[in-house]
Amino acid sequence: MPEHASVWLILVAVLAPVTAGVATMWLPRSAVALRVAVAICGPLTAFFCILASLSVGGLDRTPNGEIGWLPSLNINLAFLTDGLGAFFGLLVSGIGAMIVLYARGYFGKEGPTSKEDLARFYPLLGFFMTAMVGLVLADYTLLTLLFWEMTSISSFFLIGWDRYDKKAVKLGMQAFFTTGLGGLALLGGILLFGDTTGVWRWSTMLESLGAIHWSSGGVLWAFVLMFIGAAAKSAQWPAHYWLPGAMAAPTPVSAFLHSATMVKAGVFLTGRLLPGFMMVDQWAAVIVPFGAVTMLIGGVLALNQHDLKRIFAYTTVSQLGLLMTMYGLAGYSYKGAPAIDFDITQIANHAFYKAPLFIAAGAIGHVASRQLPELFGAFHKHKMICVTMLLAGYALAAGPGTISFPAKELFLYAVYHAAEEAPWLWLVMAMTVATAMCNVAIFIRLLTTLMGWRFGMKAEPHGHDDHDDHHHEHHHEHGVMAAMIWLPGLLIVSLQYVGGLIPPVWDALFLPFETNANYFSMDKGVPSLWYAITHPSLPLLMSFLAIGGGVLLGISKVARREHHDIHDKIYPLAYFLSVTGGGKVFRLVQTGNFKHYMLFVLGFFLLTFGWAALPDDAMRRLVALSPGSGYGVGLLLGMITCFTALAIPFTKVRVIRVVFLGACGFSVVGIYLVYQAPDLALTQLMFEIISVILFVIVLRLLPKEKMLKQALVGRVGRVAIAASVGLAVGWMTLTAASSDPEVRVGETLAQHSYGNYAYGDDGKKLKDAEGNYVQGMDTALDTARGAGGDNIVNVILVDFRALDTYGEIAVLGLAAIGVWSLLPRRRRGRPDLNPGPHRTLVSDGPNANPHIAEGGAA
Amino acid sequence: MSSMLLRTAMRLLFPLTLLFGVYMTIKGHNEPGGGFIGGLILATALALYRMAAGPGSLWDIIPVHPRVLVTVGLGFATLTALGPMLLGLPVLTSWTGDVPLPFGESVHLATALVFDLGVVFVVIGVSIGMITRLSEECEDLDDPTPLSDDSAEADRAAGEGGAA
Amino acid sequence: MSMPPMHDLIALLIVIPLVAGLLSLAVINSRFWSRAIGVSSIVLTLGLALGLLLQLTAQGGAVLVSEMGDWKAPFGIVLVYDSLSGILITAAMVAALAAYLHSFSSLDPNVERRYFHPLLQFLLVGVNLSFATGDLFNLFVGYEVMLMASYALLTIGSGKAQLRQAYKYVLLNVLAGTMLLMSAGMTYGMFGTLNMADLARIICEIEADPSRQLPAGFTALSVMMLLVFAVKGAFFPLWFWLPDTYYTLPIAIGGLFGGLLTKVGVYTIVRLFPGVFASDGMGGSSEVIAVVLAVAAGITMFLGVLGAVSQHRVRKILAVHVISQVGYMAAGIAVAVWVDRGAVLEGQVTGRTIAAFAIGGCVFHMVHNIIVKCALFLCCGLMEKHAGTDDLDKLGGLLKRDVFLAVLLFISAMSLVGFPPLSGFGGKIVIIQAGWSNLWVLSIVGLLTGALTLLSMLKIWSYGFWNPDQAPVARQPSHVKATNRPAYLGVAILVAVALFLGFGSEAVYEIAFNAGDQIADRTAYIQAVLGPEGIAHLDGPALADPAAMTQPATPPTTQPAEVLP
Amino acid sequence: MTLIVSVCVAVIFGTSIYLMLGRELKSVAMGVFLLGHAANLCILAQSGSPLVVGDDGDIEGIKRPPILGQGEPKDAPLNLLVDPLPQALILTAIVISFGVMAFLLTLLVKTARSQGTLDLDELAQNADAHDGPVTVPVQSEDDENRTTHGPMPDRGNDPERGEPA
Repeated sequence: MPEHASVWLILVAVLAPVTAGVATMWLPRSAVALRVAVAICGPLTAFFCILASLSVGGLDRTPNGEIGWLPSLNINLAFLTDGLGAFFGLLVSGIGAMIVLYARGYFGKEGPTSKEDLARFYPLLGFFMTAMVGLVLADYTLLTLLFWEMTSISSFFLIGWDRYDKKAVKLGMQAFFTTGLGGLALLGGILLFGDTTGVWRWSTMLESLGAIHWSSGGVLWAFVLMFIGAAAKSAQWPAHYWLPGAMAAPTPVSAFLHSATMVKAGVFLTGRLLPGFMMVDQWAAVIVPFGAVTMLIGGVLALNQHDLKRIFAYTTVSQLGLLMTMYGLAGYSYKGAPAIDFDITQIANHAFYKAPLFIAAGAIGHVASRQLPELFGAFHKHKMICVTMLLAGYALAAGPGTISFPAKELFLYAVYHAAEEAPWLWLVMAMTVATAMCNVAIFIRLLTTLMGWRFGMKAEPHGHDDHDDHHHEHHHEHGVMAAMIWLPGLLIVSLQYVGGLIPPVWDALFLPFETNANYFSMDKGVPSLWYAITHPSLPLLMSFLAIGGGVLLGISKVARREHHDIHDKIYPLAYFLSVTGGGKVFRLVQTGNFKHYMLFVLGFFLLTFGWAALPDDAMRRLVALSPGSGYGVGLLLGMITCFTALAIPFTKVRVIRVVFLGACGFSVVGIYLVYQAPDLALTQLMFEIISVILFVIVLRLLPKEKMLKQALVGRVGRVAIAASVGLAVGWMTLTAASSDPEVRVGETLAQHSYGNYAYGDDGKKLKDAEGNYVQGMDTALDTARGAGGDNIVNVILVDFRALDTYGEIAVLGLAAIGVWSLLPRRRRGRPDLNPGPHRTLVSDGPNANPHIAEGGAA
Repeated sequence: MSSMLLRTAMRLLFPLTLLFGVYMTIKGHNEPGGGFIGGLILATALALYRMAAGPGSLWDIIPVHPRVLVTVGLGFATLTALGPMLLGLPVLTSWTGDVPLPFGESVHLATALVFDLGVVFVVIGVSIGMITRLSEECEDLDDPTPLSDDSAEADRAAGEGGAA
Repeated sequence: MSMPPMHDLIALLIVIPLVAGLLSLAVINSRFWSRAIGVSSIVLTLGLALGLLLQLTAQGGAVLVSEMGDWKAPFGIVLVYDSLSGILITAAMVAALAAYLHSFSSLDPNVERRYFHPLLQFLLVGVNLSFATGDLFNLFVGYEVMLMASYALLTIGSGKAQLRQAYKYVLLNVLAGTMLLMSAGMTYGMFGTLNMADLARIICEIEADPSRQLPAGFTALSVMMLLVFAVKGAFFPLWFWLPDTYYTLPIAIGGLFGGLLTKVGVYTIVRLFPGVFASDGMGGSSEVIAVVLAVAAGITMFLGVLGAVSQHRVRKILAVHVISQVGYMAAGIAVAVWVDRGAVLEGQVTGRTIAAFAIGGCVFHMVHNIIVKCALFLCCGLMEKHAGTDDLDKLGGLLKRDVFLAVLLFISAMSLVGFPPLSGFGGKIVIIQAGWSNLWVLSIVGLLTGALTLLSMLKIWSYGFWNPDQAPVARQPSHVKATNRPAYLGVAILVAVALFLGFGSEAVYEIAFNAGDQIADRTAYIQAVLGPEGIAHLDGPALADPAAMTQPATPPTTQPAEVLP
Repeated sequence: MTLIVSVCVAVIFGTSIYLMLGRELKSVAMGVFLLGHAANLCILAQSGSPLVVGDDGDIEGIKRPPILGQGEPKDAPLNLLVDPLPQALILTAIVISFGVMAFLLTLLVKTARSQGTLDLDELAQNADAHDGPVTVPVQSEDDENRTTHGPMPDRGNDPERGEPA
């Protein structure tokens, strides 16, 4: 059956990259070409598997088969190859293949380090590609999350590529923590969504759009949480700081994860949510502001950088903001349809010029420098690299002739249309134009610097060079392999111009994937270059305004020196707060002083006990005086007990203390006698004796205590707490003891202690004619068996509840072992008589008297 | 403390106390008494004996490390626990019955007595072990000869406990 | 000589380690024999526990009961082995095995010969008894066995660092133990029984019958109980004994403690509270208990993880982390107590109640934590072997020294953080999802806690493994790997189990949810212990019909007890 | 009688708490010792009053001990026995608390020996001195130096480092 075939196909597509990547680990270090060959199999397999499954199942919104994995967690292996997913899958695997080649050129051939790097790089890359392909194709919401977190992990490892470089490590942590936080928000959102609607699959969501109550609070908050996740991943303001930081990673990674694919995961998720969640009223209100601000901030900051990678990182941020805004606009409608069109084209457009930009940046950093001011006139030395960079830069500037131009047009149209519904979007329009100007300006600066045209200004000494790719020696290869460092970029960027100059090709390639076909894309494809000219409109004016302004800005002196991004302080501050501040808070509780601990515990007890007991009026209506409280002996013994107990704290002489302790014990023995418990009395008596002996011995071993006068307040507090706790416990005892249960287990035990007999109503045993006791079968134990003893307590100990006694003697033995282990026999004489650890575990030592060898002497 | 008086007193009382302890243990199943009480009486007697006769004197009576007593006692208990299992009964199932004595009499016995015996051993071993160990520490205080302080060795031993 | 029925083998879970302890006391002078006995006892117990667990799971979550001394409940003591006890005992034994193996290479002989082997076995006796017993007072005894052994292990070797802190642990636990003793006694005074099933029966009957009322002071009693187990489980604000002591222990013992001991407290709360000591009946206590638990859970989670992040020694990070993880479990229980026990979970195909769902997640999280926490401690031990310290300032470059260890630690750390699909994920999402509908604050706190957990784990990883090697620290010669094979084996076992918990969690979840169902609705447990008629006169369809007597949940304990000739 | 015992429980428990709140471990230990008595009495009270009280509230006698004497007294009605179960529980409790007590005392000896004091505050200060709080300065892009310790003792002779002292 094709469905099931295709789910396996997709599974292969997902697993192929990591498999190939891991496979390279077993290749010999020297086999570089082979390594590349094996590694590239992964993305290619993925690419073609996805194509194949499309040819089988087509671009349908219904999942194709399912492989059970963790049903009780709502995680199964099912994949959704609709336009969005399939497009992303192809994008990732396609560019992935290019990156594999580029990495070969980037890390080079010679030198142990480069081989080392290549060997390390491909497995991680494969892991990431698997994660990414899975993320975009997963159908189960939680499966998406699973791959989502996998991408975070792989990006963490790739950013921390230069291990042993503290800064890179720190930046890796920053990125991981930020995206991880987002991931947790996403998790919360998914769970909340599933919990409120019962939807655990994207396909289910798409099918039951009408059924779901989109305006319910649960859905709203689920959406907010998920958007937080998406925003953190896609570097939306104010969480965008991690993306420029992520440039610590080697350039192939920046080109792949941090421009083309992973950072788009958030955009992708928004696209996934779009069909349903745009019915949430707050959709646009939540997304558009963040998107627009991000767009503008990214553009402006990009203008203020010198390091090429940082420049492009900030333009990425800006572009991501634009994409988010684009999806946000779908919350508004124009002519009855959501104001969104050609989202796939927008995404593809960005990928197709941003990856080449990074590739070129890495390449130029390889052979020359990555600081723009240092590259003055570099064009004449490194032609191909600069050509690649400039072609891509032109697309960045959305110049006519690239697909980027109509894309920007379409975006402006969308804003323009939506603005009719929500006038405040004119602001967004203005921000867009400003951003576009920044982009153009950046291109102009690239152009002028690389070509070496100076308009009355000279190259400045560049700031600190951070993360130059200097550790790679500038070895110059020749032949095709040398081209690997720019060729992939050129290939990718060429798509820009194909799309820009021959729109039908572009439509043929990408129109099928368009998930939001609303205006143009309904019938005709992307607007050609002429469309704009022939249909003059405000957006057109805007774009020309942007281009013109951008050129001026580019050649002007404005914002030419490097500025730091204030947001870089966010993570360190958060870290500081959680680590230091958190530690302070924690240490407020965990003071290390036992007295405080006691206070906490007792306070908790009093609080909860009071809360539980005081409202319990049944507890307050206690039998005022249980019968027989006037019993003389009892009263006397009770008074003695209380007196001796109370006396203990007030005696200063330790011996007398012990005496009182003993006296208290003996009076307790008396109480036992009143309660008709001879065994108890005897046992307690003996234990009293032994304990007192122990006390006397130990007191000799302890240092003399210094009489510490405690402050009056302290004393009063102590007394108050002690009194209230004692009161609580006593009260509790009385309550429990006076609630007389109808049936007590003890009675049955008494009955069966010797044998089981029938009892008359008078409670006496029944006798038959011969005067033998009648055996009763009618008791709870329904057996005539007895334990054959008259001393019920003893019988309980050794038979009915023998397990207690068993454990009890175990405790006793343990106590002794503990004492022996804690207090090993110290040996007379010089330590070097020590037999040493390896002779015996417990050595009795060279002691004259063998029996003082109590446990484990050293 | 170990005066002449105490020593003579002990010489007289000691056997009696031992007998009393044993008696208490045996009759425990039917009358006040039992393993704990019996064991404690014996332990107290032995402790007092040590106080009277001085360090090392106990070795003449119990020539084993108290550890052994504890092990044996728990072993007895374990036997009574596991015995029934061999017969397919739940753990700790006891058996009671009348055992005929040679003189035609018969005495009522229960396997629980074995359990009690184990209790006695444990109690004696524990009490004696602790008391002797601690009182030795006291005697070390009086003894002038230097001790190899164990704390250094202990810290090395617990080294990784401390590894910071 | 006949083979006892399967359900009577439960007792062996306690007797085997005890016998092993005695044997190793007997051969105390031979390290080889002590270790041999120890390993074989743990392996035997593990095998038995696992076998019984699979058996009862095959019967759809049966409840196995063994009547000690052949005296019927509630008159004698019963050992109960159901999904809850079973899965926990099994996990505990795995952790014990790993830690014990680790001790072979990490424990100093001077410490080892101070009765380490017997003490460890007795500790397991206590733990298993506490997990398996069905009697309240016997639970106290089990606790005491466990605690006594843990006191001795806590001070074993009596290093200065240990002795500086040990007294706090001992005193707080003694206080809690005494309170447990009293509350057990008072429970007898109130209900005339000590058997947990009997107790549950009585309380359920009162709950089912609006005319009857729970005895006066019931709420106060349950609060006292909660205090006791919260101390043992290290909830806020009763956790103090834990962070001060665990980092001082020899690492193998630290791993065992960190994995096991707190879970015993949590287990007891799960066993005793939902529906029993947190009852909805007249004069019931569920409101109070729910609020206390919820507040405690939230603060425990968050404050615990704050403490962990702020620490600067690996041992301390891990030790404090134990607390914040306990918070998750507490959250699960809080949800289960908070919601109406009948409420069914939205958006789940299975018609499982929220309470059962939350408890299931809690149980899963417990199992995960026993394994992973132990693994992390043991990894820390190996890091110390390499670096000679666990101070993050002095660590570094371990990735270069030992890739295998790095992999082990990273997997364990990410499992703790709960990255899907590793083991921490399963428990976390269930608890959070169960929380959303009613205690959403806890869910939020849980998510934040997850983030900070990630941060603390990243601290260990980055500073320990990635940062450049800190020169000044004296390094052991790097044949650590060769000399510590047992330690690596132990950690590897744990990590393998953790991976299984992650990727194969379906199998574990079946058991965990069985446990959840049986806690949320105690009928099966009660009938298994007291016999089918035990709860017959408690109305309700599931109970009234005689079919309930023959359902698999009642093991063949109702056969007439044979008397010896 | 129940009331009397409850009062005793209250007093003993309160006293022991008072002692445990003291600032010397020795007094805390005494508190623990008393704690055991309180617990035992509390359980004892649960076996109901040992007194046989007539309808008019005056005491007619005392219940019989839980021992079925041989022969004749076997006929005695069981409901006149005091409940034996709590007594058994207490017996177990006594033994256990004895064990705990003995260990605690030994621990005290050991602690005093290795720490040189039993004063809670001094002990806490010791602990702080040896692994003191950690202070972490803000990290920003610029400064490379990571977390630094606050006041720390000389690591060299710190027993916690594991060197033989």
